[in-house]
Amino acid sequence: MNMTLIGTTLAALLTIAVYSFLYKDNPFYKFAEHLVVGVSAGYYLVIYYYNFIDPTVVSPVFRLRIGGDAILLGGVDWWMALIPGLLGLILYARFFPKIGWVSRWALGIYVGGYSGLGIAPVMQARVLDQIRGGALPVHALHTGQGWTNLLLVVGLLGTLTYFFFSLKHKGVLGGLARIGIVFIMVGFGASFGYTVMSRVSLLIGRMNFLLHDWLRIV
Amino acid sequence: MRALLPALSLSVSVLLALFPPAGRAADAPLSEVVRETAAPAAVTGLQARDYLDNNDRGDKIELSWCLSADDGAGALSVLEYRVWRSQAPDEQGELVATLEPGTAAHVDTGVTPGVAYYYRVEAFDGALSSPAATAGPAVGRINLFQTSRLPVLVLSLAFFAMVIWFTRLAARGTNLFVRRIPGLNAVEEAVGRATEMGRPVLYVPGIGEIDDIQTIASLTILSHVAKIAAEYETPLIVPTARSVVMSAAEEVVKEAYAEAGHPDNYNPDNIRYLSDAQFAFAGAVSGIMMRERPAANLYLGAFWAESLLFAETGFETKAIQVAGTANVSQLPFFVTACDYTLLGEELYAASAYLSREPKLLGGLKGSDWMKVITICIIVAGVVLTALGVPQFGRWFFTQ
Amino acid sequence: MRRHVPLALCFIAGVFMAIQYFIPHPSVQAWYERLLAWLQTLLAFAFLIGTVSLVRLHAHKIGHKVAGRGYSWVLFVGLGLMVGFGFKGRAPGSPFDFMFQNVQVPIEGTMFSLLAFYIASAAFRAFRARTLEATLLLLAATIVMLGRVPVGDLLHRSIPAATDWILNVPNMASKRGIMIGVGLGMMATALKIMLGIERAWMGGTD
Amino acid sequence: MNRLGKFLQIDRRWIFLAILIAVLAPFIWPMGLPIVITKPVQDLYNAVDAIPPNGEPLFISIDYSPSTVPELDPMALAILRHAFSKDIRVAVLTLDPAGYGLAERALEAVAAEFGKERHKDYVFLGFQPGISAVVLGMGINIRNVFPEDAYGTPLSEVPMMEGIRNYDQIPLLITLSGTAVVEAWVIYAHQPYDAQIGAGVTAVMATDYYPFLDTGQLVGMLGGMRGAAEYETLIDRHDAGVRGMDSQSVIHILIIVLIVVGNIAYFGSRKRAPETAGGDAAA
Repeated sequence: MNMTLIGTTLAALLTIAVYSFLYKDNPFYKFAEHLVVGVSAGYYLVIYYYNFIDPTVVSPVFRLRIGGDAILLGGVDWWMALIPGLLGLILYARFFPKIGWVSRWALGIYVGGYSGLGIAPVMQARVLDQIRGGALPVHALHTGQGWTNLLLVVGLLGTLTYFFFSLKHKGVLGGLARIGIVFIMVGFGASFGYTVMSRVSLLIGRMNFLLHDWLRIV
Repeated sequence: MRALLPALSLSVSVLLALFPPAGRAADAPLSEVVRETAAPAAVTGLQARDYLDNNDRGDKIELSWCLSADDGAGALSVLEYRVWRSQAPDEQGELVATLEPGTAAHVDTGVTPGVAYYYRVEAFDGALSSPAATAGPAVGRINLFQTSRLPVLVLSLAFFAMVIWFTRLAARGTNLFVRRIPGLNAVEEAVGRATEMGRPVLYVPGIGEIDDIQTIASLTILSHVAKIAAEYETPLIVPTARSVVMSAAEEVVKEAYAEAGHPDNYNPDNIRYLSDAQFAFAGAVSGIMMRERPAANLYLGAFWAESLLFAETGFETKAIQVAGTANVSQLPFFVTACDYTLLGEELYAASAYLSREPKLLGGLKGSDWMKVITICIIVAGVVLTALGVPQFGRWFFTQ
Repeated sequence: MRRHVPLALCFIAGVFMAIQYFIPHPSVQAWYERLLAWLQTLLAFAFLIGTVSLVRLHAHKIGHKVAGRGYSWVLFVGLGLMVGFGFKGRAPGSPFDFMFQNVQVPIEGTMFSLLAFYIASAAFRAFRARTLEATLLLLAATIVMLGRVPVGDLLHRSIPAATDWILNVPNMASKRGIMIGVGLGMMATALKIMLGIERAWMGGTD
Repeated sequence: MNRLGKFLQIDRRWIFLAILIAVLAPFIWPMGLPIVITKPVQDLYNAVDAIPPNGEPLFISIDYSPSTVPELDPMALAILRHAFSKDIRVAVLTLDPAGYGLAERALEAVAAEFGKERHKDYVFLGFQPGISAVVLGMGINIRNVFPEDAYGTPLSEVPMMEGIRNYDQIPLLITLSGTAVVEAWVIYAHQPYDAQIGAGVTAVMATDYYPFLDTGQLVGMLGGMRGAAEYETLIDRHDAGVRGMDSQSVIHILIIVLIVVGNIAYFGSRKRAPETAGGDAAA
């Protein structure tokens, strides 16, 4: 038995253990479930450490002292690498009730920074560019494209109206919202179909593994 | 006075960005074109100007020109264009780029900000060069404001002003109108129905963490549901997938029972932590549905793939089901398997409607009126395009 | 110190990161670059908090002899093996990679494929065209499901075309509306966090 | 309860069995149904095809985890094969820690297939945490966020990365993802830096991104296993994507039949016995 075969067999047995949940919840499934939580946590830990924390925090701080060739974050000095490292460590104060509040200092920078970062690009990508894409010429109704554009504009306005909560949905507003919900439901239908395809693909993938990679019948 | 100058130049550049003067290339002074026997025709209309990019460090100058008459057509085929840069008008300078035929623009990167440069562009046919077209001086400037992004700034500020304004109005106690979400009626009917049948109500607040805004919205609605259940003296079962959510749900339900005047009916055993693992949680909740037969199942909060399992088992036990989540990919399953579904933002609207909390109302009303602005801009865009006014499109084309 | 400093830091970091988008000046961009790197480091450390919480949770289960604590041991064995192997080497073919490819990949991949079965059973027993909305949804879903598999092309040539139309017209119009609405919600939340109106991230009440 | 109502109550494990048969049968008797190419896939293919050989590299970000491997792995393999067969250089990175092992495996396998040389024809940059920070950081300078490749070689010593500074020198970046990472690339790379972004996504996400395709915020998109199958057809190298499409056909038909039969039985049983809707459930 070579390592590949052992590996594939292990993977196949674990696959079957997970599928046993279809019959009912059982110890094999629970075993696989807990094993994967542990293994993936360990995997992430190692990947985070060796890909990020070691080269950007640990090494620059320790290596430079022996005059080594540290890789610097955006060309900043080594003490600049210390600051984020210290802030990162502060986050762990939360595990010590007495000084837990200190972790909020780092958390404040983190939460605020990421919030601020998103604002303008989100406005650009999700609002402005969608307005640009949505304001289509609808005057050429003698062409197919003209009608398509009209549908796109009406569908967009209808959807926006449906999610408008400051006025009762009556009259024109109610009509637009009704049109909106029709578009929303057809859109959800498309999502539904695609989601089915997605889940089925995963099943096919696992069956391909069992039959093709493990048993080699196909 | 000093502050005036930058402000003035800012507004001029804003105007220029919004309505660029037409035909800039055409009114540029043409370089002298001398046709030699074997050299290709020179390029015309060479322009050099500061490049406004997305991350302006003043180190780029943008060039544009009209192709040589011998590029593609004409007697002599142009093989390449050569671009020279110098710091004096009469110098040849250094070759900064050779470009393929058909190229009529170039961005020269790596210039020093604030230094004046002169450019020469020649068409080359493999043996001879055309007379050079010249342009300059051009200076790469470090800008304090990126004018192409003005629309983003204007709309963001307008939106934020509305959110803050509505939040303050709500905090001062002004009654801000939010229409009642039909889904809330469905929730109340479902609880009533369970009471009639003498069976419990099941409320699943999703599997999100406590800091997920969907979970927070769900706990607001849970408080409302718990009050009704307490009044009707109907048991309320709340399974959770996060221990922190469980403690929060305990507080909410206990308080609601007290407010409804039935603190003794509160049963802590009905607020349960089942499992953090997605499928184990789904399996355990399905078990509750099969064993305890709740007549009303309410799924409100952050749901992922487990939505399908809940909705199916609930449908099988013939419970009335009301669902609501902002995780759009799960909505199709809820819509087809539940009696009523709160779609996306309706979940937040329902919680703002019930709690009347200023921060929720402010965000909701601000977004609402921003949607009105959005609709107006789209309609204006459609009308203006129909009337043949192209400026509109340019305004939004900020890239 | 406990409330005002973090709120102030949150506000300053947020406002700076928001307005740097409009200011291309190098002095601003240099600080932006620096802060971006800090945020990245903070995120890496924040991620590892999750692992610490996981370990504490299961250590608690074992310590308090909770039923099913045997599975917590399974979890620790998995975690310990990965960290131990990872320390020794991570190249393809190493024990670390072996565990990843033959334990993590198959189990995680299989978990979600269970849903194919559940969708089928729900299709039979729960997906009902009881309302106009649900009927529309199911009709569109049927067309799309046929139009995206080769057999749909064979059944009728108009099915793939109808699928494309659904995706590019009604689907796009409604998804664009939802995209705008959700985007505004994201921005409003970001604003409220920066201004300290929304402070769930601070946790606790002190 | 009438007969139709009882029919609806069959043990769902029978349905599970039907699905199992439907997925297995086409593996044993393949049908080889033809696959038609759709526009978003063709667009992405053309964008990759237009990259000059041995020049600026195509970037592929493997942003998926094992739970979506069957949909996204075939895409990664097909795009890598397309690129290497045209001598297009490739740089691979990942924003998902679990993507590390998946990316490494796919890249090394296809590179070996085409006899490509590390650091000359391809490079694996590894994983960096902090999605938006990494995407934005690459807009300033790739070396800020990826100072070295996954094996510790500084990028300055990687020949193919010479002169590759930020998105200006990246002709196309393709993200393969089952999460909202795709959107992060659109919002933080396309929007501020004008980067050209293509995507391969799970089918669950695909419908949500049509507005991005329409506005050009995404140059092209592969949606789910079907997208992978189309790409495999375009490069004329059939693999797991195409192989899966027969099963996909059979199961889709089965699920549609289940929905139709289920609804007929449901409404049929309700017509005859309208009281059963909620009354006898406790029995």
